[in-house]
Amino acid sequence: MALDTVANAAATPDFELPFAQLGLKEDEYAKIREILGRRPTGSELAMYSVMWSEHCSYKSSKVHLKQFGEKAVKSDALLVGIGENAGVVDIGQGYAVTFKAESHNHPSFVEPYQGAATGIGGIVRDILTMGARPIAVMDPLRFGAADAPDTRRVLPGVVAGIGGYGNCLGLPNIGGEIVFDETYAGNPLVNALCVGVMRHEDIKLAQAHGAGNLVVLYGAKTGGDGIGGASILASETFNTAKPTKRPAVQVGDPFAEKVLIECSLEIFAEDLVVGIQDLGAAGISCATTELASAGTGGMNVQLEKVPLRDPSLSPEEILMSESQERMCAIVEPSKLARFMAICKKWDVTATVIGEVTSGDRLHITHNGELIVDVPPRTVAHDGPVLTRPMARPEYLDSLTPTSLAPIESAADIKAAVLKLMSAPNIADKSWVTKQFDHYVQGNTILSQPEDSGMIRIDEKTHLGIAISTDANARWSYLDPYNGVKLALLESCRNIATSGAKPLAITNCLNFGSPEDPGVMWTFAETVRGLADICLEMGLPVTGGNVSFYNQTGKVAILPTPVVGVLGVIEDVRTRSAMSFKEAGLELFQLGNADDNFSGSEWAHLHGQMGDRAPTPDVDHETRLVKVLLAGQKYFAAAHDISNGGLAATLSEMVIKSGIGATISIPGEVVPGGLTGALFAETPGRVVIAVKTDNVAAVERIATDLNIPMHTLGVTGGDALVINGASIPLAELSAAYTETFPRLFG
Amino acid sequence: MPKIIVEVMLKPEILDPQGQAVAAALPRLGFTFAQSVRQGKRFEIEVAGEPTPAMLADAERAAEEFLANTVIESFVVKVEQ
Amino acid sequence: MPKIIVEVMLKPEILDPQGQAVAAALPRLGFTFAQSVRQGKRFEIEVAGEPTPAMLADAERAAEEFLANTVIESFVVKVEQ
Amino acid sequence: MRIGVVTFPGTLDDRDAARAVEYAGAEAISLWHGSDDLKHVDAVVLPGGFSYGDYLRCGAISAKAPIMQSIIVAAEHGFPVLGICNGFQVLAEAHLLPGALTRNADMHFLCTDQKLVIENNKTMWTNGFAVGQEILIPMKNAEGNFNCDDATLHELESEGRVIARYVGANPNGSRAAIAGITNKRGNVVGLMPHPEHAIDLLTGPSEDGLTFFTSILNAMVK
Ligand SMILES: Nc1ncnc2c1ncn2[C@@H]1O[C@H](COP(=O)(O)OP(=O)(O)O)[C@@H](O)[C@H]1O
Ligand SMILES: [Mg+2]
Repeated sequence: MALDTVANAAATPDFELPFAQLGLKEDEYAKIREILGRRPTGSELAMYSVMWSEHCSYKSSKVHLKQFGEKAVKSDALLVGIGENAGVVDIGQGYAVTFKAESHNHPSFVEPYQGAATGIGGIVRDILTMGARPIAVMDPLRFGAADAPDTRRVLPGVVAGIGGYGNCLGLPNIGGEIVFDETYAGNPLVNALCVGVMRHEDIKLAQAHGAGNLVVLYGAKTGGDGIGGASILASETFNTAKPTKRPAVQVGDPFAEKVLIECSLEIFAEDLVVGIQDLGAAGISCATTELASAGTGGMNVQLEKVPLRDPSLSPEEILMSESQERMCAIVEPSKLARFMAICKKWDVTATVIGEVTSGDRLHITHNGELIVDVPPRTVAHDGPVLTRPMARPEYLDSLTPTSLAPIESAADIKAAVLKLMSAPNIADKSWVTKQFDHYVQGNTILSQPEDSGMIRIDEKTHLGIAISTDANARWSYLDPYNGVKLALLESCRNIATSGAKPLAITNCLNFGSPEDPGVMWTFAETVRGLADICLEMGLPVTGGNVSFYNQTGKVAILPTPVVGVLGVIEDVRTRSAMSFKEAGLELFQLGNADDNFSGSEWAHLHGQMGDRAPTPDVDHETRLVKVLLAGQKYFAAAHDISNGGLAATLSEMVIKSGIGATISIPGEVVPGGLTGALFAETPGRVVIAVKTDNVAAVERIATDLNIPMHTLGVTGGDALVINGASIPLAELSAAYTETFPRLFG
Repeated sequence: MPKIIVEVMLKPEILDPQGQAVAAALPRLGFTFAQSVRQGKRFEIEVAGEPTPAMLADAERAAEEFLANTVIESFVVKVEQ
Repeated sequence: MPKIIVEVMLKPEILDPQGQAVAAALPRLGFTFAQSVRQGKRFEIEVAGEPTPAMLADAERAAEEFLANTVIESFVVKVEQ
Repeated sequence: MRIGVVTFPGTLDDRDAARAVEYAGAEAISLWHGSDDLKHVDAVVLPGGFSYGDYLRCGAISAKAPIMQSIIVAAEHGFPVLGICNGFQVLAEAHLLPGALTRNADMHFLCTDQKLVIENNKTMWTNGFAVGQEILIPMKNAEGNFNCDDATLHELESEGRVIARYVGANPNGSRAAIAGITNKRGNVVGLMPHPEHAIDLLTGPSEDGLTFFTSILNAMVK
């Protein structure tokens, strides 16, 4: 039996399909039979199995994610919300910005270079699909212990892959994160965020409208990438001939994607598409069912028309293939010639593979034989919804407070600061970021290691956007509900520290197995916390991504909800950076420290976790953002206090500036004494540098908004001097910069 | 003096963007003989004296562990004059 | 089916950072057999049927003009089974 | 004054080069790799990027493009050409400049603010600098390691055709720390770092790069 047609399926109702091997549960298979009124064909089964997978259907997370809709703030800024490839936000002056984060964790563990590279490729296509020109990328990363042998395999490969793909696309990399923790060994996190810009009227949607309109597949040819499951189907069920080996990894072709971007933007500029969808997970299955499901009619597809890189692919495999650098457009017949001409100009293969119909079914034929006949919505949108069992994990009841020796003498201070600054989680990341182009496109105002990445949108009006991504997995471990709130508040603070106003958020929620009730509870608490804090801050959630199963055996990763905040700045020339240009500036801390070391890097360096996350203070953070925005014009430099506490913030500022500072901290003002002031990671704090003439103005703003402002000291000299402990810049800088080259070559 | 040669090629099922780009460029330059092109790496390794079976066994291991990425590449080790 | 093979190597007088990096890494991984390593490219070219002398002549020209940069590289064209 | 900026498939810094041309006060004219029409421009910039994905060798496939055949003929008659980064690689592959750009010595892509010293201000693209002047401009490439044989190096040095050298530690292993060179006539210049990204303090580390673009205006007015 070569081809399992619809007729054949109807005629052989009792034929057993290997649904379990494709990851479908018995009840899910029964549901498919019920929907179709017969057993599915092999091709149909392939489509349902992949579209109903956790990755594509969000079956475990859906019931929780709906809070983002239910609790949503009414926001005029949100032009396109959750549900499309990426959300779109109005930033004024007729511009719309779209941004989204996605994970490519497991593939990056298997083949770090290609996994990370195709992760960038995928998120960039999501942004392009909205009609936008991609303008920047960011990359929040997590790895196992910095000195573990496998980290030495994974990290350099991931970094080279992100650079290799992103640089070749001409997308400035403007920020991200690199954090090491043992739980990520075997489960590195490679999240990628892309942001794009367009005019309001250019927004595109993934919808197939208009009977008679054509379905055009364009971009790379289809190969056997990423079709493990479907190969089982093809080899064990129907095809007697053994199929050729299918690759376990997808290989990216950044040049093909660059050309695809330029080609697509030219097509959009001439308004040649009715709807458009990128091909990512689940390939043609996903693109055709989603387009048809979101549209008004049905669709006919002739599968043999799909251009193949590997002629041995079976229909099931063509439907499943995750070959990169492909797009699917709905084009009116009258515009096809022009569409094809643009593809030809860019040497992009484009093929009409079907048409939109007035019916309500997706029909796929292969050489004239009907192999798929489904209601598209049942594949794309009506997948299973699970209410998984949840239970508060027991570890939460056995957390112990930190116990850390206080630091007093000058020698202690110096040793502690040097130790902190050379720790892999704090140390200079330029070994990594030098491998990324942050200049290309000529609009980068701020990039790593600044608090946020900032891009100029309009050269004449100076309008710009800022983006920051943050996660504090240790706080999420200690308190998932508040941990994610703290991440969002930090992200907002980062945006405001650079001078931009927070506007909207995206997220990428990385967790262990949803089948573990403890993980599921942690996930649910995280979503609840994120939905609540967005409501409190008045920020819409524009979209996001969920990555489950980041775990080895029974050990899950730390819950790692990455939050990305988008901000707007009316005039990028007013932005603040972390480095100061002169001696004699006065340094202040906005906000108070306390004595909670839980989850801090300082505690981590002493092998401790602690017992409680800080309590988010939304009111304080909101006022702090206002101070930062109002005080902007008076700041000579500004830098957020987060990982590593005040000691890290000051060190980073003096190292980047190449100018020292003399700091004096009166121990008694802080409950935690000097150690707390320097190393606790109490949120809601920012260091600012201000010219003496402007101090009064800043004080007035801080007083009006009731934000404490503490004098720290003054810039100058060639050492960082803290309460008499003098750390020469050269020594501090060496401690800070030598770690990554030592670890990674 | 004979050398150890390690040839590393992408596995046939893996996309080879470089080979494709070369194959696409050849006809533009007037060369029509090629039906498809795959691009790989060639390592020429000099050893002290003639390669011994032990050295070849080592080269085999080095190729497996380091010179090739066996997730996506295959390799051949040989001796050439 | 026999293929046309084009091997391209940097000329001996040109510094080869890739080969050097490999040579430096091998001993760190415990491999001591290599005295020096040069890294080059290998093209496997499929043609219609058996490679003819005319095809080989074409391949020779394509290597000279395009596949190798003769300012820094030398090449060999051959047929392999 | 009309300056052409060529776009190959995979070119990335074409809009930035056009912006720099316009900052300098000239009109930027977009040229397409697939056409041999130079549109009556007075000079051409080959911008940075990854044309054809840097596949085969950086610049190798682009050097065979139709537009390059027109540029090669014109350049031999004194037509000014500036190749930046990938553009420099294209010029070397087209044999308008000697030597080759190979893999960086440490094998990594490197994006950094790089100090250069200008060594030749007689070319059409560097006449606005002083000899010995130090400038700071971004560099970003994986294959910027200038390589040539001894005879070529001797010729470049003895004829004063090194236009700029890296200052401080050699960032990529280039022979004699060469960052840029010119042809005998001084109309064709290749430079690995990116002057078009140093025209404005808001987006670059300095404004030093603008002088390359004002230099060509000076050269044409004279
Ligand atoms: N954590 C989340 N928060 C908000 N929206 C989410 C989240 N996870 C997924 N989504 C939304 O669900 C939709 C489907 O996501 P996904 O399948 O990842 O899209 P795509 O296939 O285009 O990458 C998108 O609109 C996405 O933004
Ligand atoms: Mg998508």
